[in-house]
Amino acid sequence: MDTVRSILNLPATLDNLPHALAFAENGAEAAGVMPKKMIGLALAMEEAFVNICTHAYKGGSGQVELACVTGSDPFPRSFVLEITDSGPEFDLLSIPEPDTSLGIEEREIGGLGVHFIRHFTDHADWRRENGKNILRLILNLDAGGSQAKAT
Amino acid sequence: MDTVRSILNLPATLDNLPHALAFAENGAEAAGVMPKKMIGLALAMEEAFVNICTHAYKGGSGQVELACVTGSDPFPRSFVLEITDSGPEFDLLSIPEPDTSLGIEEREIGGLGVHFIRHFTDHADWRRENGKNILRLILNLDAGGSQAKAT
Amino acid sequence: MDIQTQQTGKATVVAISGKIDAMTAPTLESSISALIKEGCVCMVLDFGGVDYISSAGLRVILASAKSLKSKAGTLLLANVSGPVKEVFDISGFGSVFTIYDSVDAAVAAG
Amino acid sequence: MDIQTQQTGKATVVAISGKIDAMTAPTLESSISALIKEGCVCMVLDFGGVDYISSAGLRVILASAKSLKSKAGTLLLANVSGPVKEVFDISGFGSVFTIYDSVDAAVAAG
Ligand SMILES: Nc1ncnc2c1ncn2[C@@H]1O[C@H](COP(=O)(O)OP(=O)(O)O)[C@@H](O)[C@H]1O
Ligand SMILES: Nc1ncnc2c1ncn2[C@@H]1O[C@H](COP(=O)(O)OP(=O)(O)O)[C@@H](O)[C@H]1O
Repeated sequence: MDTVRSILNLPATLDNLPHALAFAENGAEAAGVMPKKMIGLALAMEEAFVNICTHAYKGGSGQVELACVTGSDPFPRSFVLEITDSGPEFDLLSIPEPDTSLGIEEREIGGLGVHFIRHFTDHADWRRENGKNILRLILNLDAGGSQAKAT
Repeated sequence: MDTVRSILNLPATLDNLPHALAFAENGAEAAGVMPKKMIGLALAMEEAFVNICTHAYKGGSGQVELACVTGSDPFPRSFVLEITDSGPEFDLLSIPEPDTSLGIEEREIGGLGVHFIRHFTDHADWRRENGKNILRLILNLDAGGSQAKAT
Repeated sequence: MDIQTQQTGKATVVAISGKIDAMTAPTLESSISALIKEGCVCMVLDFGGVDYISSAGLRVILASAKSLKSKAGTLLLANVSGPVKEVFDISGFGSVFTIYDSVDAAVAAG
Repeated sequence: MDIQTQQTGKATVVAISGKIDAMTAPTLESSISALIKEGCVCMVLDFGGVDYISSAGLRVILASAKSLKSKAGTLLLANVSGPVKEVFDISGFGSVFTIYDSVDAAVAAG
């Protein structure tokens, strides 16, 4: 199977969120991601994107790069969304899950981003490479499969 | 003025045309290109994009990259759409204008692409760099200005 | 996102439609803050028209609930279904808020 | 792009709407070819609903006109305005085709 790769690279600003979402959704649709998984992809990607806009380039500006990839190892039967920033080393996935059982008073406002990323993807991972943070959100293309989760 | 740069890199296939158009239109809108120039931008960009899909990667597949750039030298007051392919050296702008005065019988079917690119941009240029063809379509942002055309 | 406000008895019903994301959440936040500032203490958020809500939206709801609670007021949620319900569920909002099947039920409870 | 076909006397009126670009032009081409194959010799293309046409679309029109001419038929164009008119003008289509202000005028001339 051929690897298909589309890349969108834009300034990491909140007003680019709709364009980033449209790009990810188009890529996922072309790859054959099931419609019912689309909203989860959008939610996971919004959280990652917004974190970069808000935290990655403190006091400055920078770019965020999205790559829609299909047919690539080690996930040939998955849709992979890679989200790359050039900010300081930071692994969003290292943040502990929020306690979602607390009442209004005790609840932290925020901290749900990572939780959404974990919940709405079949697999997610992070690596630091060439001075960049690369977060991968992976959705399986097989109807009932959980192949990516197993790796 | 800061340079703002957004890049979309995708497989050079006709079915990516709507995504490419949406990207260019979003970029132009954000840059402040006047609405009445939008359709001309779409026409010029469609011609360049389709040529790459059809001619640049004979018998194979390849990528096409679009960059929306504003605030860059030597066109700080213009919106620049850069269209890059990795096919053989080819300057679309070297093709002569079609003879648009001929009757039905004599008319070549085709050859209008370059004409549209010239007509609907304020300026267009081409260069070969690092084994790539880079076509720039330039639209002025100033209402009545023709600053880019003058250079 | 679109926001429509209506007074029903002592309750202020805020009908939201469209997407509540990081781009639109600040608009919702300022609309709700303005209502609280004007003296609203019983607010019903109608999610019937909402098809997307991200954590930025949840944050606004949580902040609004805290703000109302500090004024002895109350925030009620109605018509939460589909993807919005899933987001509420995985965020534990189901246990923090009572969710009503209709605006009328929420108003009656408020 | 959407295509609606209707027979008016001896003329076949093809009402096109939406965008005629490199993606959609092949659909238009095969619709027109099919009509010509079915024996249509007087065809009116109604551009009233078209807001965009690129060279891929012009190519289809030119090819259709040639194909009809070779069968002693004729292609008439109606309701060309706005951006579509500009594209026709700069392509010299204004001198190749007579463009009618309405479908009725085109049918009457056909
Ligand atoms: N790209 C990033 N670079 C540095 N720090 C980050 C980045 N993304 C998130 N963080 C940190 O992780 C924390 C938790 O992120 P998140 O779960 O999305 O919640 P929130 O952004 O709502 O606080 C943030 O408050 C921030 O301190
Ligand atoms: N990217 C390209 N690489 C190589 N040749 C090209 C490329 N783009 C266009 N050409 C050549 O230039 C010719 C004219 O292009 P164009 O004016 O767009 O008309 P058309 O594509 O309709 O023939 C094409 O027929 C093709 O031979």
